[in-house]
Amino acid sequence: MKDLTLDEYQYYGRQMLVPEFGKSGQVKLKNSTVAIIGAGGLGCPCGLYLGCAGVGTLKIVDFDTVDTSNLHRQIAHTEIGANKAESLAKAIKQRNANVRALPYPVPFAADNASQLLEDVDLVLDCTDSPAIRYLINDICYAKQLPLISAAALRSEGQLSILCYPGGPCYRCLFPHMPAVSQSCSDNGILGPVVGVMGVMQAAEALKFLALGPPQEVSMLIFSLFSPVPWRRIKMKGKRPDCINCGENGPDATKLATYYANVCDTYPVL
Amino acid sequence: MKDLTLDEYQYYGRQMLVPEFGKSGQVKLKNSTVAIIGAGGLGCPCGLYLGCAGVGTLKIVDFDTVDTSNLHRQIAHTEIGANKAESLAKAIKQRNANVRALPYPVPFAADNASQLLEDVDLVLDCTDSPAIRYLINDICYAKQLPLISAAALRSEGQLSILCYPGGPCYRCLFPHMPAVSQSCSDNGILGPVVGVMGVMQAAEALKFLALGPPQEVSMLIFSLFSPVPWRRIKMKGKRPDCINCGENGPDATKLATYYANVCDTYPVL
Amino acid sequence: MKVTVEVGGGLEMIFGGKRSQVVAFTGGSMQALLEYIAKEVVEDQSKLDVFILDGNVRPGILVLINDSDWELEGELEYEVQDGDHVLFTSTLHGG
Amino acid sequence: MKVTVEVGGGLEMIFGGKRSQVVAFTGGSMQALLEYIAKEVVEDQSKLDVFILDGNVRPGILVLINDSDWELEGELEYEVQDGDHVLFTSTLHGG
Ligand SMILES: [Zn+2]
Ligand SMILES: [Zn+2]
Repeated sequence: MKDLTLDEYQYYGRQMLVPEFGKSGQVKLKNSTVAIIGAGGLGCPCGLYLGCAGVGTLKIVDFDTVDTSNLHRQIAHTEIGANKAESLAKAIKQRNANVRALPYPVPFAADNASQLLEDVDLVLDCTDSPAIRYLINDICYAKQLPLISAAALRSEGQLSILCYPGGPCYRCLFPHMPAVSQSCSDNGILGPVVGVMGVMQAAEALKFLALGPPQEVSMLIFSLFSPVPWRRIKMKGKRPDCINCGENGPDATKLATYYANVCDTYPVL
Repeated sequence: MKDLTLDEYQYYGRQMLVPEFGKSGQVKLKNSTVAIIGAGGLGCPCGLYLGCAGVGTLKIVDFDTVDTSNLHRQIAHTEIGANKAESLAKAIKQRNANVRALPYPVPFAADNASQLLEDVDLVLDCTDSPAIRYLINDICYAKQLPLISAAALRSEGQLSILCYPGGPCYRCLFPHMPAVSQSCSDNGILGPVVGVMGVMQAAEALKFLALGPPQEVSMLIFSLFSPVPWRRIKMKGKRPDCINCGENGPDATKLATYYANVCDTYPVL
Repeated sequence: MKVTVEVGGGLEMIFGGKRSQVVAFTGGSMQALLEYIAKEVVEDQSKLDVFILDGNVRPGILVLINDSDWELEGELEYEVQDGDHVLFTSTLHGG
Repeated sequence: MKVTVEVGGGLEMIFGGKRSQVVAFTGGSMQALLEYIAKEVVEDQSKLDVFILDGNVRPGILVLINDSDWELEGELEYEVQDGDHVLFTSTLHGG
């Protein structure tokens, strides 16, 4: 592993003072590559905090461009019409020249998913579509890449850690694809709600990279207007009959049916 | 109250779709003035999210300048040596021209505290020092200004809502000033930890401005390395013997002793 | 017995916007609680099918009993206890 | 009985870095639990005074029983129950 430079000691000094994290955590961050799929309401704060915290290489994938209606929550962007992956990468570089922030201004899709995740240590799902969420999950399981998945809508959020050795996949937790999907554009979102989920995703990523996978299968749920805004839910682990990671391995027929229905093509592994 | 412009409808459209918030919440935000004391690890994300969410006027108070060792967590800043209040105000203006972000590059102190909080509807304590935290509290109680106080250190954070009508003050919850104070500079802090507390503070501010004070006295505590990272703690309400807001009103002698010991001067009300 | 019923993920819309309420339940299994909620607690009966389908919770809705997935607790057979907290919410996909 | 003892705010340093552990407690009041923790659970006895002062929890340390401030539960007189979660943490001031 590459050691820290003098500049990096100065930059990250306050983090290395945290006992559980320390210098060893900082060196692990420096030597890690994290993929951020989606540079929107989740990806912006998540990418900024991970870039500033010192993740050595960030791959940022987003094909979309910045619209006025994004600005209230996508706090890394300042320019209407810019590609979101490029805009977020630029914002990270402005703040921390010690890390590499690599923009991929392409759609994350079945035919390039596996290639985009080459040499990656951890994947962060910051997307806004259920079809892509299942695709990211299936690729992560196939490539044995841990996945931190966050989502937000209106005044609520959810976060789970998946696909680490022995852990469940997204399909284990959520076997039923919803009939009707609800996006932030159509159903609304409060800026600080998706923001807090994106920063939590960065916090969990930092913990994962420094200390490894969680001991228990759980999901964090957030609801700003609930009397108890945060809950940590104990979840069932791997589902033996999961069509992706179950006891009999990926069920090619069922997955093919799934992809035929929701994606253009079956993922290339 | 001033209504929204056409530009604002476009900018804030996704927030107004959230049922509990709606157009009435957005209009209340536009007509509110919020003071952010401290533009560091808490103030940066808190200010960015509140500015982008559409709080009409933000007063940002910070005398400090940006140092390399701040950048890992103070994500609004990009320029070493800049004043933090000015840097945060500039970052907000870059993102949302609909709001006023007013920097006050002065120390928040006993002799200017009351004046800095003129015409303010809500105060956010984003500071890094216990003495200033008690000062902010005493002024907020005296001026009947609600206060949202957040704090973070190492891998943990705390947040409480104070000084609203009938609610407790900071001294009710924490009557004992610590003998030894621990700052982020000396004891370390993980970027996403203070980040998540700052965004939560913005989320609570948005809820407070749109829907009013909480029904129950509680404190949110966050601990990244705890098995249950977020807990919402039920707290005792107003303390009848509080030296600030207790049954007999502010105890001038005890407060004077306090200020003589920790501040240069007694606050000017 | 008293049971706290909390809903989220959009389901609050058929509960008159109420996210959390304490209901008086005569006791029984989750199956019985579901029937009680569907009949007595849901306010917009015309949209009951976003919550209940064929006598069970609609696929895609998470059921959490005292901060545990109900699959860990026996699902419909779980015997509801006084003071339980039951939360129904949808999987979110936005970002 | 089994009691989960969680510590934070820097106190974990005298508990050998352990933030959360289940301890076997013979039962009694919070006063008795405090004595037990001070004697049997704290690992760095040389720094016990950052936690316990004059037989009570040091001023400035928050004591939370099952997610409630212990002032709501009777403080030292609270009768500890099997399965209780007790959290000791410090007030934070950083930002
Ligand atoms: Zn699976
Ligand atoms: Zn008070």
